[in-house]
Amino acid sequence: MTQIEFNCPVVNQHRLNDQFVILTLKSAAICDTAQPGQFVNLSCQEFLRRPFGIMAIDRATNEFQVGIQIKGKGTKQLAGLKIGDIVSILGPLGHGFDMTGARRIITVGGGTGVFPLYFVHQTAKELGIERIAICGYRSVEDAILRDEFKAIANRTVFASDTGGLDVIGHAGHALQIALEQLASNTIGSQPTLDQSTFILTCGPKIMMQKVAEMALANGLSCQVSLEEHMGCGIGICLVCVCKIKNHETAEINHQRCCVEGPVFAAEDVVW
Amino acid sequence: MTQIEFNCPVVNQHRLNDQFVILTLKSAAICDTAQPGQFVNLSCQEFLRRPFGIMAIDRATNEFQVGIQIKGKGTKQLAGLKIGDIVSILGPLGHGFDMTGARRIITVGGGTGVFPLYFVHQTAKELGIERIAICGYRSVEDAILRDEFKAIANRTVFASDTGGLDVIGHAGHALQIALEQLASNTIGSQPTLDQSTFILTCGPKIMMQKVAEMALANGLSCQVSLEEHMGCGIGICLVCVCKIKNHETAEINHQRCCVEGPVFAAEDVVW
Amino acid sequence: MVNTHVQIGELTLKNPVIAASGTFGFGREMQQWNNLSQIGGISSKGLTLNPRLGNDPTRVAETASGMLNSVGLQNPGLQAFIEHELPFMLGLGTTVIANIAGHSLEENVQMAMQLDQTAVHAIELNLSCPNVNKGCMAFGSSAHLIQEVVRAVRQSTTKPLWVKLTPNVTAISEMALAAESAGADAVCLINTLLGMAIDRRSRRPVLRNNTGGLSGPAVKPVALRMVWDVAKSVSIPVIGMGGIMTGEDALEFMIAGATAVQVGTANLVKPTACQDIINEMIMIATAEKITSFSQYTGTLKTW
Amino acid sequence: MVNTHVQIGELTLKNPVIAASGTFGFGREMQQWNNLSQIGGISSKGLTLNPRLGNDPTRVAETASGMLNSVGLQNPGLQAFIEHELPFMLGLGTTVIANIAGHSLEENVQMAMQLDQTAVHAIELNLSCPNVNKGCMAFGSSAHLIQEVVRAVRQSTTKPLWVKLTPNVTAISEMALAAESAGADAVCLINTLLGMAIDRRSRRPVLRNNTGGLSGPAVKPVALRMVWDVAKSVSIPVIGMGGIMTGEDALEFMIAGATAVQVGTANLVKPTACQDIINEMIMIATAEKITSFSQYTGTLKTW
Ligand SMILES: Cc1cc2nc3c(=O)[nH]c(=O)nc-3n(C[C@H](O)[C@H](O)[C@H](O)COP(=O)(O)OP(=O)(O)OC[C@H]3O[C@@H](n4cnc5c(N)ncnc54)[C@H](O)[C@@H]3O)c2cc1C
Ligand SMILES: Cc1cc2nc3c(=O)[nH]c(=O)nc-3n(C[C@H](O)[C@H](O)[C@H](O)COP(=O)(O)OP(=O)(O)OC[C@H]3O[C@@H](n4cnc5c(N)ncnc54)[C@H](O)[C@@H]3O)c2cc1C
Ligand SMILES: Cc1cc2nc3c(=O)[nH]c(=O)nc-3n(C[C@H](O)[C@H](O)[C@H](O)COP(=O)(O)O)c2cc1C
Ligand SMILES: Cc1cc2nc3c(=O)[nH]c(=O)nc-3n(C[C@H](O)[C@H](O)[C@H](O)COP(=O)(O)O)c2cc1C
Ligand code: FES
Ligand code: FES
Repeated sequence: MTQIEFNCPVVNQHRLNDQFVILTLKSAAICDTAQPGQFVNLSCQEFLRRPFGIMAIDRATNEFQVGIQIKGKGTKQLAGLKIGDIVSILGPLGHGFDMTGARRIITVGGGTGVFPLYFVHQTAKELGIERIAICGYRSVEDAILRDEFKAIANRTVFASDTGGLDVIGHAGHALQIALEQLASNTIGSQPTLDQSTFILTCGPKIMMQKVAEMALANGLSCQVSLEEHMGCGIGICLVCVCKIKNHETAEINHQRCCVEGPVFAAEDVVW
Repeated sequence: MTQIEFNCPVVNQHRLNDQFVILTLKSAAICDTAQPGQFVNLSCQEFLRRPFGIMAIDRATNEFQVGIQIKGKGTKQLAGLKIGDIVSILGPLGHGFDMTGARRIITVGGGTGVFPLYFVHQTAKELGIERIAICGYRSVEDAILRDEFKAIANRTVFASDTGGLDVIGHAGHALQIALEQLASNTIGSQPTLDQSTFILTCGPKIMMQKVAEMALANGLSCQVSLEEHMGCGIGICLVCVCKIKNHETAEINHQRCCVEGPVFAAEDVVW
Repeated sequence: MVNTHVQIGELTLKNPVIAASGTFGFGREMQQWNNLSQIGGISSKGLTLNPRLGNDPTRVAETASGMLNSVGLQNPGLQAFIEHELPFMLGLGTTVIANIAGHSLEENVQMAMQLDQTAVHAIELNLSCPNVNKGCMAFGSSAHLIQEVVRAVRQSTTKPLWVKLTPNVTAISEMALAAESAGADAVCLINTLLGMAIDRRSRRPVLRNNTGGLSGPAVKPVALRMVWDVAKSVSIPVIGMGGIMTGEDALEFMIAGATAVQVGTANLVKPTACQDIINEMIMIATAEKITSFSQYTGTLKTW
Repeated sequence: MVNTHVQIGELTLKNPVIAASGTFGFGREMQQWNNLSQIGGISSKGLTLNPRLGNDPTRVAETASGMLNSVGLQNPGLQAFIEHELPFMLGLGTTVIANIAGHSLEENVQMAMQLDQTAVHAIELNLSCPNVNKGCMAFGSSAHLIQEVVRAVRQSTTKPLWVKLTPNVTAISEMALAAESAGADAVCLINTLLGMAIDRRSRRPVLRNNTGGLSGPAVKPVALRMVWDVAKSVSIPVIGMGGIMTGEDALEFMIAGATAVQVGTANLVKPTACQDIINEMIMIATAEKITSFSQYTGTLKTW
């Protein structure tokens, strides 16, 4: 019996712009065990908790961060938290990204999907894995965390639907270009584009599906972080299911986004 | 069409002890028209508003006060408000005390009933009416607003169920003694105990009933401030009714505590 | 400019937001907060032939995101309504609906006949009050009884006749069909859900009447489902209510199939609710480039 | 020391707080948050004879003080339950209840017969799931069908048989009486209220199944009223639920007439809810100098 509900103090609230806020919270227990791709379930004044991917952890200070996009009532309340406020949190929850055997990762993030991918880079850096970050945004105004990714990744590509960044178009488009360059060995330190290059993606479903197809077409391992509306976040209510294929039996199952996910192997996902 | 919902800032929060808090709020509109015995309906995080008698107003600063006893969720939230917080308020509401023709008032308050009676003294002082304040408490610890009443009333009597104040027993008991003294002309500046002495009471029902009986037995005019659970506070939902007798027709009617009340003539109340 | 008008049978409402019975008095107190000529209509407090004191207090209990009430149809009686309240209401410049809640078929018929002689715009036959012993919800729980009483009332007046249904039934669409087949011009739903609150310390029901009617946002999901269900079943207009607090809520009811909505409990906590809701609906419709509110009705795309 | 035990027919529960079906999995995930040997019982996720995928997502919609779910009985099937989950559950040191929700009388009978051969402590016959097309709530809305299916299941097992009722009916006490007369050892209520949530922008139901079951504090007043109503009517124990979040809530249900309670949605937002509720109940009972929880049952003093 391990108690994993925590009352965490807000130690910082940083507003990136009118849509995005980064909360810094303190919890040794969460920092101790969190893996990239895992999430926390935060209480607000609404009835249900709200799930957010862990964006970064700092084991020295026992602080961790979540990036929040203001969507409805709950995110508005959370974005309005002030330093010193206490938040009830369950976490770390779920099944994160697996980087075992990776020599290079390419993260492909879209929208709020870039937040949890930052934690992937933090961890990959510690593990000495080469890191390419591809981030897609709707516009330059939405293009959050660019400095942070530039500082942590070996290489970054920022795409914007409306131009003004490295690539015009969506993140999948940017991935295509990056893969071509990698294949022709014009970028990256690793010689080849082989099974040791992992594609890790989080963002809009349609983007992740494109990314997954591209990765699989290139024979690369790909993991996707799915999003589903949740009740409990801890596996007991079965509302958060994703359609996942069992490749041995060819059966399609409903797996829980909050326990078996949110990260799944791309080839198992029934889009 | 007069708009009487106000978003009032909290300008002070003063905790008397673990049970009682005095909130000071700012609203010119409320201070302009409030009469003693009227109330305000405050929003909290619960579904319904919470009614509180107006305790004092300061026309110079446009600030008014309510005294709050912490009972359940709503009063706990309101007691926890901080300076600068904004509260949605409807008011002033209801029908207050009528002091027309009074040369002397005797207020008899019990528990939170002493709060709105303070406003009665404020007004009576402005009107040059002699003021006797009788306040009943459960214990010395509960004996709030004593300094305030001493400063504003011509004479005060504090009663405590458990002793330690002027009189042991309830406020009705204290009133009995005061009436005897007044009748024998040993206290008070007015010569006689006649119709121009008004008894104004607010507090537990059983206390008010005793006070009313005593007043009527002594041929004195008596007004009581009733309390009922409210929905709207503005007369539209009919949930807050009190049983009131029409002395002409001898009919018993349901009158709205929030509009026809909370102050009623004691002789009309069906206890 | 959005065309805000909606059509309930022969009656045109200037907009789809009606103040619900029992939560707006007879409009008098609400003048302070609203320009009443700008709301779609007002349904009177539930009326009986003779004056009624209603139930003893306590008559209200707060619940999670809602409230229970056990008013029990306190009202001055039909005659006093017609003499003292109706003329005032008719002067407000909005549609006036008389909500009647007789304890018997005969009482409802008699009231309808008397109202037929007045200038009231519509009659809302309340077969759904949970707070009285006789009539009302007892009628409203049986398709057969609904048919009987609606047919009788239908024959006693040429006024538009709306029938207000209780949610405390197994199949509300059957009740709506019964009302329709007996000649109702519209059905209104939902009235309150029968509920109870208990004071743990005293081991007493909070309400002196033991039970009461639940309203407010807590019931909205049930109300929406019933409005959708009924709107699929009947071809007369549906007037939807239950927990509407915002313009968004109101539009959800219209999308589910309501031609108009009623706003009840919201008035209690926010006296400007009706006007605020209309304004928000206009804002949304404008943003969505909708030219007429009626375009929302029944546009739910189910899966 | 409060005696926390309560008696449901022949079965003694170590305390009256049971984890409600569908909100506790098969207990596995909840070990992290609770000492499961200290809760009164666990009702399994609703079981069918064959594995079921349940409905497509989105399966949850938040509502005011509550939520809608449309899981649709996703479960591994009875055989897998008996092989893989039941042994685990029986090892937890708490009372284990198998919640069965067959789509036909025959399926329920067959499941009861198979469970009869296991060490499960009780069967909860779910005649109230609103999220499947066949069986379940369709049975639960008719006293006649309830009687039929309960009688058949009763004859196929000697296990304690609890019947779980739907609130989506006109007269729930008639349903309870039907279950009692057919041999139920207890009735459990309420299951969820049928509701709907709409996304105004897309004009789509939030739930892929269009409708779902409403649970949480929003429904508590309705649940309390029904528990009170049923407890007055039947002489078998009533197991009450619907919106219980605190020990106070649980005691209100017992005062209304429940012998035990179930805690559902609360587990989702507070995984320690069951234990917290038991602890709070013990605190209150101690303060009130109550020596046995069972002394609360049915002590409501109505007006
Ligand atoms: C595993 C996971 C990780 C996530 N990580 C992040 C993150 O790092 N940063 C971020 O900004 N957002 C993240 N989200 C999405 C975030 O949870 C929702 O935006 C948020 O719950 C919306 O709440 P609201 O009250 O503002 O919106 P409302 O629309 O008012 O919420 C109503 C209900 O729907 C649910 N809901 C609404 N949108 C979503 C959604 N996209 N996914 C799941 N539930 C939803 C809410 O939780 C709530 O129960 C994540 C979601 C999941 C499932
Ligand atoms: C006209 C009037 C004037 C009042 N003036 C004061 C005052 O000056 N100071 C003060 O401390 N209290 C006053 N009260 C009582 C105060 O309104 C209640 O104590 C308060 O509403 C309790 O809210 P709660 O959420 O803490 O309690 P809860 O018990 O959780 O409230 C639940 C519900 O019951 C209602 N309720 C509970 N107790 C009362 C009560 N005694 N009267 C009316 N409704 C109640 C609440 O408003 C709420 O709707 C007054 C009441 C009325 C009617
Ligand atoms: C205090 C109160 C009194 C009510 N009185 C009546 C009534 O007299 N007649 C009636 O048909 N409905 C009455 N209702 C029901 C409302 O008109 C409405 O159907 C119900 O409250 C649901 O809508 P809401 O959630 O917006 O309040 C009353 C509701 C409340 C809260
Ligand atoms: C996500 C979810 C799944 C549920 N699944 C079942 C089920 O499989 N079988 C059943 O009998 N009840 C099921 N229920 C109903 C609950 O057991 C309970 O009757 C209902 O939610 C009311 O209690 P509550 O308000 O405490 O949740 C489910 C409820 C929820 C919220
Ligand atoms: S959210 Fe409850 S099982 Fe995933
Ligand atoms: S509280 Fe609504 S009429 Fe008095």
